[in-house]
Amino acid sequence: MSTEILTLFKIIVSAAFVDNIILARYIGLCPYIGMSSSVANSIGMGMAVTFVMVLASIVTWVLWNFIFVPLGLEYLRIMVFILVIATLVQLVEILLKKNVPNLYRAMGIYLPLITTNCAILAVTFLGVDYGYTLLQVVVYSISVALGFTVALVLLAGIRERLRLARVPQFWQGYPIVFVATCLLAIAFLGFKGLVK
Amino acid sequence: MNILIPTVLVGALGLAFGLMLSFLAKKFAVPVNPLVQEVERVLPGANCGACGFPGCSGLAEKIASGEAPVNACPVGGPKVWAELSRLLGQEGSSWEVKRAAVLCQGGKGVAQVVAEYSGVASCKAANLLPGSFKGCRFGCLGLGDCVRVCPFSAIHIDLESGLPVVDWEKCTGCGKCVAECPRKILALVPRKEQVTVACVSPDSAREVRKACARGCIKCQVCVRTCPEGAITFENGKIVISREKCTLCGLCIEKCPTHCIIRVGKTAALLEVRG
Amino acid sequence: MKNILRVALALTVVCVVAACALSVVHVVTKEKIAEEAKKELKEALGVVFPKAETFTPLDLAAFGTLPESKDIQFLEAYEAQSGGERQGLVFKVASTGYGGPIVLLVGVDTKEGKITGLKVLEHQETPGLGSNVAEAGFLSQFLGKSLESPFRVGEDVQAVSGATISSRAVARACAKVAEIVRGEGR
Amino acid sequence: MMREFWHYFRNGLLGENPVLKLMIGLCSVLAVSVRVENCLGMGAAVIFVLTCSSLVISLIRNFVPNEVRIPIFIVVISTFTTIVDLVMKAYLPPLSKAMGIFIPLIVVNCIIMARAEAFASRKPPLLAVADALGMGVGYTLVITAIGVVRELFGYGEILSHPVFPRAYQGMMAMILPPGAFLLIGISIALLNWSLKKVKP
Repeated sequence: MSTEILTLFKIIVSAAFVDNIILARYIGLCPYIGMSSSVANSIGMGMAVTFVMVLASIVTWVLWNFIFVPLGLEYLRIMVFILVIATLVQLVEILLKKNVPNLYRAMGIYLPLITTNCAILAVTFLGVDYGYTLLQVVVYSISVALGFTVALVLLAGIRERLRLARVPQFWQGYPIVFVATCLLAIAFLGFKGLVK
Repeated sequence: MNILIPTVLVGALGLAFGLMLSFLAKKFAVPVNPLVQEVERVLPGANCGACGFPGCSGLAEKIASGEAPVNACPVGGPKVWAELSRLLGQEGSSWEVKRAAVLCQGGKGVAQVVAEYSGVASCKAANLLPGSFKGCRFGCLGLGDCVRVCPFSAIHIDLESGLPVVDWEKCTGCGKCVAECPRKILALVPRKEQVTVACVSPDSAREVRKACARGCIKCQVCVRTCPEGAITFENGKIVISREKCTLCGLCIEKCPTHCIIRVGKTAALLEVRG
Repeated sequence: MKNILRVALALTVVCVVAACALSVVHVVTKEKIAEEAKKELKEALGVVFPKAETFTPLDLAAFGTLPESKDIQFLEAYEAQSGGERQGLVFKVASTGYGGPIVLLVGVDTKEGKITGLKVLEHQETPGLGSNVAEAGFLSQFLGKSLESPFRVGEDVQAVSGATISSRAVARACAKVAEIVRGEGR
Repeated sequence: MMREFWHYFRNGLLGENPVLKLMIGLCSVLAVSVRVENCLGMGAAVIFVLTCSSLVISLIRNFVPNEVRIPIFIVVISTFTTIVDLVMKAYLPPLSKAMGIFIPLIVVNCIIMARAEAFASRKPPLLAVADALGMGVGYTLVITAIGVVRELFGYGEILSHPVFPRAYQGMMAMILPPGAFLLIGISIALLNWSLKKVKP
């Protein structure tokens, strides 16, 4: 039992910090740059990503292990997984709009952005690649989403501060954001070697 | 066989997902006001956010429901507003066109400077320092946050006075500068000639006198002078009623600190120095 | 209702066509992919055991209880043969380095009791530092080493500068393989 | 028609370069651009997927019901991505290994989905192909330029051929994530600067 918990803990730390999906793996950069202009936005996006990521990895894990691996259809993985994600996103959008309009208003505008968020697809792939159990996949996807949100909120905080700063003309806008990301990535390099 | 199984399987998945999506889309359909879509079509679609709503679709929703005025989109300008008011059946109703005005005259040589400031050249940053570098806690810092935020380059800092000047020809009344100013010195006013108090300080006469030569000292001479009774003193502030004011200019003459000014008189430029 | 069916059918048709196309491509490329994988393995095995001509996979269970720990894992074993005669063994081992497991092949000449070669197949070490353990410069010092050597970084193995942990992982893999082969010999 | 074709092609190349101007498709740019070889492979893969899926989507655009628009587009895109994945595995195994998970991730490369939504689903096939080619080539140019700088300074090599003397110690910063972020920031700043220089 205790080793199981230890494994889960390891998954959390490595997924959220050591192998941070944005800063160490360069996955999910588009929403990272696009949605980090304010802390409030970034939290909304983080919530939406977490929600879809967990759902998607559960569904794809089940499909994968009970249908596609037994039938030897591994090569259909890309198509099926992305189809599941696209459908899921749309379903979530429809259901939220009707049943929980408040939540829809809070994260609805981010949902369409999620279909093409490579982080989600990457997590479903990595989840089955690593051969995790269902519980581990759930924990893994939550921690990746946590790492994503942390990176997003950190950058949003920096960008809010950056507005006070005088930035050289040609560095205004995206260039300075990438420099900030570079410094964040250096900081996250410090986590490397934490999990053995 | 190699081709049949995957084809059937993925086909079945596609069918299931397709049924699910279209069924749920119908079952849980939220009636969308067709007006919203029409409004959105009229709006510029730049999603710039100058209106303060989440994108053009967000604004379209608010305009259609009447929560936002038809002229809420500053970028679209009168053409879009007219189109929208026609759409909403509000034709002929007059919306107020607004412009930004600077309500402070405490520029160089007018307001007291208590310290030399050499920090980050931004009003927001300077305002974080207790008391800042000016004697008046409410006056313009002149570091130009409004200039930088203006999407239409309608504001510049006047070199002589060190205060921002709004060009009413370029200004669209989007209100970004009003939101940006940490001291709330900028305000949106109707685009027409008017008389207004160019000082937002609520301080007492002695404090104001010490800090600035053009501050309102609440002497209420203007209240007594106005032949129309358009000027009142409410909650420690001078209020000039635009309806009653006849723009006679008596108050401007009588004001001992010259803090009442005429706005929008010549070429729509705000005369900051009265 | 009609509309629902129409929508669902549209998606189904696209899915069916897509799946059809994919399975055709899959059938065409399947053999080639398997062949490439086999060729790659053969090449890698050839590098760690140049003398042998054929390699046959062995069951790991044949080696009794393997030293299973969180730092090291035995994945596969092959028998290296030349002229139908057993020359040595090749092990595929995963040894934990700095960024994750370093998967490498270790070739052992069982007749002379020597390491015949090493090859790193996969690793996630820091590029520019730890990644150097996959280079010939580091790996060549293991060549021809006796199985009785201690395989300890700092004693008989020179670590890659700035990558002690990665170097240790490789040395550890060799030490464990040597241990097993010695145990088998007795 | 030909005139329009070139117009849209050039648009993707310069005016609306997907990476530097529109800020989409960044993930693969940063992840793959360690070696020029990988960049060229990735560029070719993206051009293929983008062009083929734009063509198909443009052809079927009138039959696609709105409710399942996105699933259908994404199935089309993923089909071509899987084809690239399988073909690369079969005929270029080392390249496929070097790019790892980023080949499957082409499917969610925002460039492709964005172009499908914004362009291919509204325009006739020829123009859709023009746009796709322009965007694809624009993407490849940027990624290769970044790849050249990273490989040159990171390893002292170009296409795995040594350029600098052997004593050259690679700059680790260029290979690691921070360097990639810094480099793309510098490229955008340079682009801003050059655009200002050309037309003040």
